[in-house]
Amino acid sequence: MVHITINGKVIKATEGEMLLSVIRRHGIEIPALCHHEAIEPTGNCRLCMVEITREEWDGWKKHVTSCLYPVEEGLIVSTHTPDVIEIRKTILDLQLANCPDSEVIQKMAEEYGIYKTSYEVVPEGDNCIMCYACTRICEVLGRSAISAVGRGHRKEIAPPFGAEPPDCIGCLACAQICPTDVIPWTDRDNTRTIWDRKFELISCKECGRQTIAREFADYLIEKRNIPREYFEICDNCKRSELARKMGEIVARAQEVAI
Amino acid sequence: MRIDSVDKLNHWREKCLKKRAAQKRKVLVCLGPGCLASGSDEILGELKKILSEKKIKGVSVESIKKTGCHGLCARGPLVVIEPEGIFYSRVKKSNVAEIVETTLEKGELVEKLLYKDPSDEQTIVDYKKIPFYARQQRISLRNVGQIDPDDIDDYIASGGYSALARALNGMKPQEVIDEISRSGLRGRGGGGFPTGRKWATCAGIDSDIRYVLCNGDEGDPGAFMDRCIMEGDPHSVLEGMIICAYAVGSREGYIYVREEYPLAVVNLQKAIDAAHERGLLGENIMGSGFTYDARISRGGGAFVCGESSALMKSVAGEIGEPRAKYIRSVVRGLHDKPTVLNNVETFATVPVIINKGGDWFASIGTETSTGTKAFSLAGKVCNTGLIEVPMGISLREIIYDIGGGIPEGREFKAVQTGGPSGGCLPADKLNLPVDFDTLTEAGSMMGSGGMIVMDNRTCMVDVARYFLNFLVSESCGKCVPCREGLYQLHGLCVKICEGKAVEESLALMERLSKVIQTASLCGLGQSGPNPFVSTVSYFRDEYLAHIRDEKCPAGICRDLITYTINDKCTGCLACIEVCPVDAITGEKKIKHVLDQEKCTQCGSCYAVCKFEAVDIE
Amino acid sequence: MKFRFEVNPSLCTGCRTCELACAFAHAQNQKPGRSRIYPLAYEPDKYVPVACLQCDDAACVKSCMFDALKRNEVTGAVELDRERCIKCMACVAACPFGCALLDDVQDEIVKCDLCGGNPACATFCPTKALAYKKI
Amino acid sequence: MTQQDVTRLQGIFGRNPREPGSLIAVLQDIQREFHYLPREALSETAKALEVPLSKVYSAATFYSAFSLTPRGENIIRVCKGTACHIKGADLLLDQLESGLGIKPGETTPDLKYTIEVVNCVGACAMAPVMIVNAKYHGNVPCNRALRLVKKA
Repeated sequence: MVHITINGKVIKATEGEMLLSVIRRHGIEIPALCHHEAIEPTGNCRLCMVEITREEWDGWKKHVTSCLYPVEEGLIVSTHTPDVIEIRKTILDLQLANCPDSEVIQKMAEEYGIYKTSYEVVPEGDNCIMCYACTRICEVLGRSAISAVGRGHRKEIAPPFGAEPPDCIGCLACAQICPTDVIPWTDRDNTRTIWDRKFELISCKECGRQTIAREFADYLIEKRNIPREYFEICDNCKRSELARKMGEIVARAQEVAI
Repeated sequence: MRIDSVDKLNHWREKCLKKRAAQKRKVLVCLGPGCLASGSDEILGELKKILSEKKIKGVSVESIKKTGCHGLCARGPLVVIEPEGIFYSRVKKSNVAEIVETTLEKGELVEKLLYKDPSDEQTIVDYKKIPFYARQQRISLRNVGQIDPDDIDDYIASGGYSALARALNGMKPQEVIDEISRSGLRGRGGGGFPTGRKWATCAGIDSDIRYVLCNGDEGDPGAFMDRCIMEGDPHSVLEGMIICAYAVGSREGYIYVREEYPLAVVNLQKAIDAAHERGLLGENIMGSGFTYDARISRGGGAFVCGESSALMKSVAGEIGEPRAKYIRSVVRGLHDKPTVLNNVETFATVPVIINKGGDWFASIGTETSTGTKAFSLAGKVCNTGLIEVPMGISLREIIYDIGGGIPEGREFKAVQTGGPSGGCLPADKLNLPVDFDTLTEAGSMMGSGGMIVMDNRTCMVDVARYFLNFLVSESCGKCVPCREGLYQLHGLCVKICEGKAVEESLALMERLSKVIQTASLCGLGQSGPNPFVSTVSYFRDEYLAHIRDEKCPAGICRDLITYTINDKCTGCLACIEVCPVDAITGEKKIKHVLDQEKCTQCGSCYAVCKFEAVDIE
Repeated sequence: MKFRFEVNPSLCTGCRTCELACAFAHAQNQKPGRSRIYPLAYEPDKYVPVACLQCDDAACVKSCMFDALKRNEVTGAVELDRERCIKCMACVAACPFGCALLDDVQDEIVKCDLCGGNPACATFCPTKALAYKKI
Repeated sequence: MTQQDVTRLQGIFGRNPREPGSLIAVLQDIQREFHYLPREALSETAKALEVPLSKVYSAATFYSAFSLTPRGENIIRVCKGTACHIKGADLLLDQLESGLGIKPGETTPDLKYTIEVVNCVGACAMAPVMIVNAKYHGNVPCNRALRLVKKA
């Protein structure tokens, strides 16, 4: 257990915890775009920056990304100093130039009083903010089907050679985690399309409703040793099936009683 | 021959020295990057050919020594004849036979190849008396340009590996660290972190594995000191690394060499192999029981890999994206193990400190920046080349006394130090002493040691644009302030160069710079705005001239200038030949005509005109 | 595990109180949430309450690649960590009883969490068809 | 890929430890042998080192030493270090671009020439510097640039 001061209040935290979770747990709102509990923090978006100092630093301060900074005994944290707000404002301003059409960015920027970017809108931009959430979640999944490609300002997230990613299993984790909803995908009939690759969706044997991609199920079956038949029926029909079975038990019990 | 004790090393050195003394004269041919670019490989070939055919007493093919950079690249190709130190400059292939006949056979001088001091036209024979060399003090560069980098015995004969012998026999690891700490040596890669403290931290961490890495990713454009050391004296780097490994308790490490330096890779590999063969690297070094091995890791051409965490990722086979270093790489470095990373020049300095003592080193330079520092002097300065000077020397001494001032009598405008992380200092800063802290205070930084001199034909806005452009493509692209911030800063800078900016842009750029500096993840972004920040603070008028008057005072920014041909034109056709867009027409001996519609203001005509017939407005 | 959730289907009258109780127990923004318990008719007018059985070797836990589903050792419930969930639907597809599902109104995965050790459904079940018992 | 290419590739895999850490070294060897990184070679690398293909591709596009398209017989590298920049490296590029009809990073359709821009080759004292294949040329006046290329 360590003690830190956040905005003047002394707070207890567990060793190894990152500042961001402690700050948020205490109801202080800090924006972040690249943070997600399911993935390791990397500090790409820089929005969660806070100012830190210590008693013995004698007034010296520094700015750190709270998602990556572990709590330390005696740390003094300020989450909304003018400098910190200036950083967040500038970053949101830059992001707004990068993806002016993103509602998520627009909303966040508005909260910091920015309605129009001060900069030139990036030509041919999309709503990708390079947070790497998609590549990181794909790596956690054990596939790494997509990655950051190139370097510098031209960097983009793409599958190898910009072609259908051979390691993709159509799980949609990348599209689901994307904070700006920029990864396109469609489910049509029993076909899912993502990263230009088509995947067969499992159709429920009972009702025909589509569930997850067959390759995703195969991966789970192999990796996590789950019986194949679990995936053949949709959750609705599985519940009905359970109800039917329970009904049979009830009926049998009543028969016995009679 | 395996050297398995200190005695054996001493015996071997005696033997090497005797062999050396058998040659009456040595002919040193510089194969440094500068001389190579002037064709010194052809001189070497010619010399070998002539000496293998001729019989001269006391001189043979064995007398030829190909060396690394000798220093005064501007006068290359250089041939130096020892022991007299006869300095022949701008040697052509056709001069070689004359040098052999006159100097090697008859012992006379080839007057026309000797150095003439531009100030008084005096001829200077011995290079050590040329002001360029006389003002220097060489420690890290002690052997560069003097020894054959491919010959480990030449290094040993010059006292090489004696510091390692001293450390391994009779010094405890802690004593080595203490000696380095006492020397006050600070990292020569740019950061200036105290080397002794870094080693002590690494040694103090409980770990089964520790790494010692050498940063040979000299990415700053305009710097080539490390290249010259790796190519010209690779064993000094190795010796420094082994001493460090002994001090911190490391058994393996890497030398990370940038992609653009293929010769450095070749020479370092030869050095590693030779040191292995001599028993100076690998298992049981010099019979002491200590083991350390170093391998080369080649970079892939990414400036950001000079940053420690990116470099370590690159060594581990990943893309060089830095990580946030709230835990420093000396604690958690390569493969998450404690790692010492020092640059080439730092390691090359270490053996001298061990031999001569930390106090000796600390007596050179200033109190907080001890010792000497190597610089590469380039740009608009007469004596471009490689130098090493005591810390605390003034910029003026470097540029005027050693560098010989600005060519063509032009006016000094600025000196750029520290590469893309540094800044440009104007004329009124010329008297500043060169040390880590003073340069940082002045808004630039020491950096790895690139020093580029600029004259009044250099546009400072263009220089800022150049560095920002460099950084936009070299940013790893991971964090927003660096990737998007520098991109926008560059865009705004381009607008100024095009005369399309408004005055408010400067304030926006300054605000943005501040955020990029504080919010970026690694050093590349944090120092990225420096070239803009320093130029706008020292050369604001030049920025305003671009914005308000839409003029580029230096005549560089293409959108703000026009070229015209005046009456001095003799009709020589040179500009017509060179114009990439065929905007110039005319006939021989008749004044040429420039079509403004077609002209792209590239300035090629201006560059080739020998009659000052092209004007810039 | 100190407690067990027990279902006695023969006592169920299909009154749907459990469903209401669950929805209110998982209220969000003052609106009743999606129920995690589903009284289903196996014959006209004959109901059984279908809810998560908190399986020992739970397929939902195994199917989650992001460790968002974890067993609460005190209550015995398999709980969903919403912060870690990315709605990949693996658990929904894997549960053999269909007891993890997507609430498309709130856009989140829902499953029974035994209300943190005091299941509302059992508390309010008038016929005691549902019970949460100490073992 | 021809059988010969496969053999060359196997040779490269044989020279490097078969582990993810060898990725950059393997790519460098492929670049040196093939003068670019053929697509199939990257797929084979992924399999041989057990690295996801996306990471191989990521590295291949991150480092500027690698090229994904075949390069010309003659590689012309123009240094754009600071010293070269202020001494007119752009003029050399203007000459080369108009003379060869290609931009930096491109290769002539006959696969004879590729122009590359290098950040700094460390021969700043002789700026502007141009490297034609392996040969360094210092202090290159702009009207000599094309001649040096044609001579190669």
